[in-house]
Amino acid sequence: MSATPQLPPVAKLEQKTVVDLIAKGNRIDERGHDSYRPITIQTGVIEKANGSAQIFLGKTRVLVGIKVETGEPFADTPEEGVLTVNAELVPLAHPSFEPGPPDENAIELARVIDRGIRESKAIDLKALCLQKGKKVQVVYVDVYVLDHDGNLIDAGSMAALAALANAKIGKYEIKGDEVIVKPDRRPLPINNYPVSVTFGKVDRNIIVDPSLEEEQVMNARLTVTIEKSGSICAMQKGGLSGFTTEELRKIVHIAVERAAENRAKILAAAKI
Amino acid sequence: MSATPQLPPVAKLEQKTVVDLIAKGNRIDERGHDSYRPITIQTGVIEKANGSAQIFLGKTRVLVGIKVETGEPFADTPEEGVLTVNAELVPLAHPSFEPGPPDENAIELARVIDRGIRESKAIDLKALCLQKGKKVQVVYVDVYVLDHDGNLIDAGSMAALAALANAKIGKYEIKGDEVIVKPDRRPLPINNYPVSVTFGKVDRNIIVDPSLEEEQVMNARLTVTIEKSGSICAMQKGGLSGFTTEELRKIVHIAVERAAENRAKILAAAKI
Amino acid sequence: MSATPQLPPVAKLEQKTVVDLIAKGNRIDERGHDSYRPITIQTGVIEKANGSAQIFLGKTRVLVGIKVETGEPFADTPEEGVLTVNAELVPLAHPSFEPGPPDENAIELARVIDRGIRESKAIDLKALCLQKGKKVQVVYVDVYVLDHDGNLIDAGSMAALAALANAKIGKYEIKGDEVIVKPDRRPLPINNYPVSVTFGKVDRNIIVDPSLEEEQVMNARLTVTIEKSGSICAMQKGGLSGFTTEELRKIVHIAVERAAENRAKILAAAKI
Amino acid sequence: MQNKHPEKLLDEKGLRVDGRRLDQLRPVRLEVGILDKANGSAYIEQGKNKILAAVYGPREAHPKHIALPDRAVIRCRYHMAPFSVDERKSPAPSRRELELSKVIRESLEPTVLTDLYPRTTIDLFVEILQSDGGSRCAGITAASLALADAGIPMRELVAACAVGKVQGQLALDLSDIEDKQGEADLPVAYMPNSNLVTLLQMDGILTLPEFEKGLNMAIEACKTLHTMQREALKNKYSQIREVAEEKEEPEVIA
Amino acid sequence: MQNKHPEKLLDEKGLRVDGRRLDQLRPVRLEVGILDKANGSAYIEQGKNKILAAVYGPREAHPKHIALPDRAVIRCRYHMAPFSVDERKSPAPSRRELELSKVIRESLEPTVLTDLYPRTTIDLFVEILQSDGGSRCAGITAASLALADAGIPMRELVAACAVGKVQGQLALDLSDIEDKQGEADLPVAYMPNSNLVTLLQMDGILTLPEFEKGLNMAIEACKTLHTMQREALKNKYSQIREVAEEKEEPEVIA
Amino acid sequence: MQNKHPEKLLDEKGLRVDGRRLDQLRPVRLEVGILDKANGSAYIEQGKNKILAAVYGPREAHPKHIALPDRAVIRCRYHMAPFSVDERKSPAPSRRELELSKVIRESLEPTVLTDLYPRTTIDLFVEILQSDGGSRCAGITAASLALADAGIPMRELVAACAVGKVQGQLALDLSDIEDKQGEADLPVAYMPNSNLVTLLQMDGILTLPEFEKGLNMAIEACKTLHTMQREALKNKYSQIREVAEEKEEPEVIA
Repeated sequence: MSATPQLPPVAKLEQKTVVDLIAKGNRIDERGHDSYRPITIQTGVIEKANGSAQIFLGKTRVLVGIKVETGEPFADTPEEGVLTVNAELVPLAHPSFEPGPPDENAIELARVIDRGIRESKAIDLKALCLQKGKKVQVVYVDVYVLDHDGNLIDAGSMAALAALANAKIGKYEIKGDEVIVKPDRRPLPINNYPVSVTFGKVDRNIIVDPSLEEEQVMNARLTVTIEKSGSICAMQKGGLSGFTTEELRKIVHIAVERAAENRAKILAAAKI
Repeated sequence: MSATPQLPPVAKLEQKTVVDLIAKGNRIDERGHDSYRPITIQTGVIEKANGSAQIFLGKTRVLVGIKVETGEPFADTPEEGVLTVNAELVPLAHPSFEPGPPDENAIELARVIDRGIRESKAIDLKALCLQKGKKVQVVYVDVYVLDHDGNLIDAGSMAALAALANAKIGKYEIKGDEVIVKPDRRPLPINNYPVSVTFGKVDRNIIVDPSLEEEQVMNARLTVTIEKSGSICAMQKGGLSGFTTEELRKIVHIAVERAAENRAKILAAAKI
Repeated sequence: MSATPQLPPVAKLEQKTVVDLIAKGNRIDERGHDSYRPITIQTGVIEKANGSAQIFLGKTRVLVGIKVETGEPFADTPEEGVLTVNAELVPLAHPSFEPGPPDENAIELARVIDRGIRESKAIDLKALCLQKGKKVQVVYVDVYVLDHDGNLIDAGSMAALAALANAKIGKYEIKGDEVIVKPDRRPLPINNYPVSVTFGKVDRNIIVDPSLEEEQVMNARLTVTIEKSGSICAMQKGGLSGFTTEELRKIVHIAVERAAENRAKILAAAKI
Repeated sequence: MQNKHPEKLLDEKGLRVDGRRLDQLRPVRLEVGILDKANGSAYIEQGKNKILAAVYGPREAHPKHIALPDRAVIRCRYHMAPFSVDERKSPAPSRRELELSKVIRESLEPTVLTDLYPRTTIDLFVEILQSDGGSRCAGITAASLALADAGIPMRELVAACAVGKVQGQLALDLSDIEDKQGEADLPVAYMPNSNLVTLLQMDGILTLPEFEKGLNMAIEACKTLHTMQREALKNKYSQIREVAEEKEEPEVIA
Repeated sequence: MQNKHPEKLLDEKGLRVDGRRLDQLRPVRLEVGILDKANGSAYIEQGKNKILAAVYGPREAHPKHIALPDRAVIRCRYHMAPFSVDERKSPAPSRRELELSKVIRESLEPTVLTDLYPRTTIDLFVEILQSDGGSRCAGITAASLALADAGIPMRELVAACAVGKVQGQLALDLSDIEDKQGEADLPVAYMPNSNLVTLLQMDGILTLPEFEKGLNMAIEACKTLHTMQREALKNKYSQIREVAEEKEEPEVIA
Repeated sequence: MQNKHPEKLLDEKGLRVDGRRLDQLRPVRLEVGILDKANGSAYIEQGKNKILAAVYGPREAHPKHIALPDRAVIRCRYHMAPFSVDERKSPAPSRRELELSKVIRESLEPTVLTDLYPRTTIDLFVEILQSDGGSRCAGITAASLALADAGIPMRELVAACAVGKVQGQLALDLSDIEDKQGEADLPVAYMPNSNLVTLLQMDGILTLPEFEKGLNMAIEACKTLHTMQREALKNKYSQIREVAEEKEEPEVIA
């Protein structure tokens, strides 16, 4: 069952400061409403993975590792590789994260990242078919949250994209029923670069890239994922309130701008 | 571990009324000891299922859906299809039902319904073999309790039988290793019509078809399932007391009568 | 998560008696520090198993059953049979044992027993290959703790060894893709006889084969498993303190002696 | 969104597989108060969707540590019956069901005056008996009615409907076959009096103008459904209807 | 009941595969008080069945919310060792084991004076070390002894035995091979002094006269087993035997 | 220990695959206090091992019944990231991870003054981001630093290192390839000031003289690592270093 979350007891005064600053057009870390925290992306940090990237979004830190293995296609897509996105809210990242199977927040995180990649056709899944209906390559995207200071969706999806762009896969040959893995390595075939932009609503103000302190006072959340040509490829609203239609119209335009800027940072980090 | 159940705190006075009425040969809903509540059965209510039926037994409401899929036979019955009965005590049916895997009550419900169908050979499982030892048809009987006002075993087994009688399955052809599904539809092959009759013991009185209020005051429960020729094909005692041998001799005779009446209602509903 | 165990509230006075006796070179059951409790081993007690043995180590009682079935090899050892050790702390053995999947104590018990058998190459796994990469024999060693009065590792590993030595397996022939089981029976091929010896540290004293009362006052535990030629094939330290290097040097020499004595008892029980 | 079977989803007249116009809802049937044991319940049929929603609560939180000191905890389960879809679904909750349980809860919480019932839970069960595309939206529409039927004070009813894209055209309330072959899906839940979108998800590709147009189509449909919801309640509780009509903003039910 | 191997289960003299008459029990061995840590325990061999039963309690309920204010909660686990059957069984509880845990508990609860120990639990573990047909009944016979051995006040001991049908004939106490090829199985638990049947299940096909005859056969066997149970207790606790003989109805032990 | 690929792990000069001598550690990098939210944290690279350790606590025990009246409960989780090994590992804990969580906890508990914080928990998380042989030992070395970084009073730091056997020779700090093809693995955790071995496991075959020699090699390596640990702390907290140097036995940090 999905239940109303129990928020940590944040001092009322501290909350008020966060809210008041936003009402004045300012923010607790002195950003503008439409600005991201500093972004640092490192790629290739896990040599044993096919691809990897670590992002620092302010103090939020997410590591993504890509593993590509041989498996079976889904029955309804016999000529396509398989994409699997999994997210772990690793307990060392926040005192409220507990060991165990992914909870609804981890599942939502994984599914929103998955949706951006899948709907924009970022990975050329057809190029990952080895033997129609029998053997395909399976791309595992493991999103590993190491330090949680807010906006895990954007941090996770940017790191996932950088890791995918960083990934190298083997060359395969099919001989009879066996798959021969050749030592050559080629880049994972990437066709699109979806970038998510997440908004928070604090009272009647809309802010971009909410930090954890801001998440604890915001009424609602909206993620808009923009693919390379500027169209929307995924959206997800969260939180205990909603957005007016005017707010939504404003949000999607800001999303297109911020996505373009962040996409450039990711591509630079992945040397593309 | 199976544990003594925690009964809901029913007002003592209310309990006493239920018990006293039964002691006087009456019941809280004015039925006789040997009478069922009104029974309404609708079939074909879920078009996407191979077969379906919904029963209203008084205020108890159970929906059964049948799905028939291709699968593997059990190793010890390579020439028979597979029957799988599952019961869900859906949380919307009663305040005490909680989400999660089936508890012992749901498992007992499913297994008693299963036993009646299996032991009376109601489904011709041999007719569901597609390829000996390799491919057979698997019949899933999903018993979905939507409103719980007592006697789920009888409501579930009657709805299951009506749904099985309502079920249509595809025609299959085996070509080499592949199963070809043909668009024609034929009825699921049914050979027998087992009907369960459940009794409650309240003090020293035996009643048929206990309602939820009666279940909460009864000492013991006995289900007797009767197949079409009037033999017993399944029994299950429940509850914290027992039955005397005299009571048992009386019960099985009543069961044969009530089963015949209810079987006629089910066949009428399934238009057989 | 592994958590500091909650020890049962043993009367302080009782604990003090146990500790004081050990400090004086004595023990609560009048053994010497280096002595085992009486050992009784029965083999062949479960006729339906391929092999079985029950051990009484003082009041500790462990039953081990061996089942040998056909299965698939691991990808990295295509020409070897598979060994699987599982331990159950059966709830009837101690008031603190609860039903459910194996906890960390059961897992440690199984893994330490497994390590002794595996590292000493006690079972000739290559002789259990039926068809390279496809079909091998799988040896299940199920360690069933029935009465827990301390030192489950030694009781379990001795019973496991006796049960393996007692085991008979079928003769198999491969015809095409099918495995034909022949009625002849041959012993499971055993090459080595690893015997574990477990030590407890109570204050600064080292004792062998701690009973449950002693386990509740000891600071640390060390198991040393010795194979037939007198080398160490497995070790496992447990408990909330540690051992000095001098203590470790002394322990391994005692282990070699006690292992030889206990090995003789096991072989006699298994009639080898 | 997969696009493997490029069947014709629109005919020459611009009509859809089931004969609807692009901006037309499927037939909707709403019933309120149809379960005996639940504190509130509702049933919806929308196309071939058949969905039951039930509410238990406000009731004492169990276990106690989940309670909140200043408001009711809302718990929600979206669950599909094994026989509700083409291939039998395991009754164990899938990741999709867990996500939908969360977004459905978050689409309904804005409507409930939860601060009136501190330390309690309000449990909401949405059971998909048959699924035909758009089941999360139809589930929200029914669940909102079940909350009202349970007498839980609400700001207003919330209704939900999806807009999709088929053959490059925006189309309202996709059926299962349109959903599987369509190019986008935009489910929206809306509170008309408050002008608040409380569910918003998107799959597929939409340009910004398409998004704005699609959002408007969805909101218009939500308004239509909102009227139907009030009608269904009216049929059940005529006196409650009168109270609701007097105070329009906010529309407090119960 | 499967009937795939129509081997001969009865010979020309009407004797069974193991030489028994139709109304004859398998050899039974009972031992009481054989575990060190349990509060009460018993061991039964019946044919090749080898079964341990143990009781812990009455003890403080843990977690507390499972306690009942006016009686002890009885908890029961029927569990098969992985090596107890022909093909290794996973130690995780199967649906069959969960059902049998329930019916075994319900067969024993009528005998226990649970109202003497409110707010406690009495935990009952039945471990099938080797299974040979009729393990639920043999488990009940042993478990009742374990309860007595734990000193838990009881109305009387309960014994259990199954009757089956082989080659059209009713036969007592089916072994594994008879059970698998037989045509019906009717396990019964019985309290002789109270004349109460506390376990009753049935698989297969029985006419009404067959049921009545089978029930009588099972009850006679339960009476025989009941005598054996009391003998086993007597061997363990001679003084308890004397108390038990004085008061016959109800027979309170401990 | 499998020995299927008898590749040459030692060259003619007695040097190893990565050019090390038999008694040489891999390059080690230690960092302290690198996570924002954890109360204490540390990072270790040892060969290609990349491991994060974090500490939360002492904090109120939750659920309460796990608390101990006279000391803090230490809880520990050793966990491997799915991408940390050659073949993707499921994130669900394996039996190996459950065992290692236990032995790592038991290697660290002797160092912590748990009686200062009754009724609390100290939670320790060891995340293997990349595994290269010897990850349990490197994890202990990092976890001990994380405890110190959290300001938890300790007797002294504990360091850990394994010794293995390759081609019949004892070798320090096996890498992944040496571990998989080696003949023995002897992981040791050691508190130098107390002369206490707090982790000791063994796989493979070692004669008694080999064990004694191997134990000494491991302990010498632990002493070297202990110096590196103190250096890493010094870089982070220069004032704490000075306090620690004054009192040598026991070495209380924080």
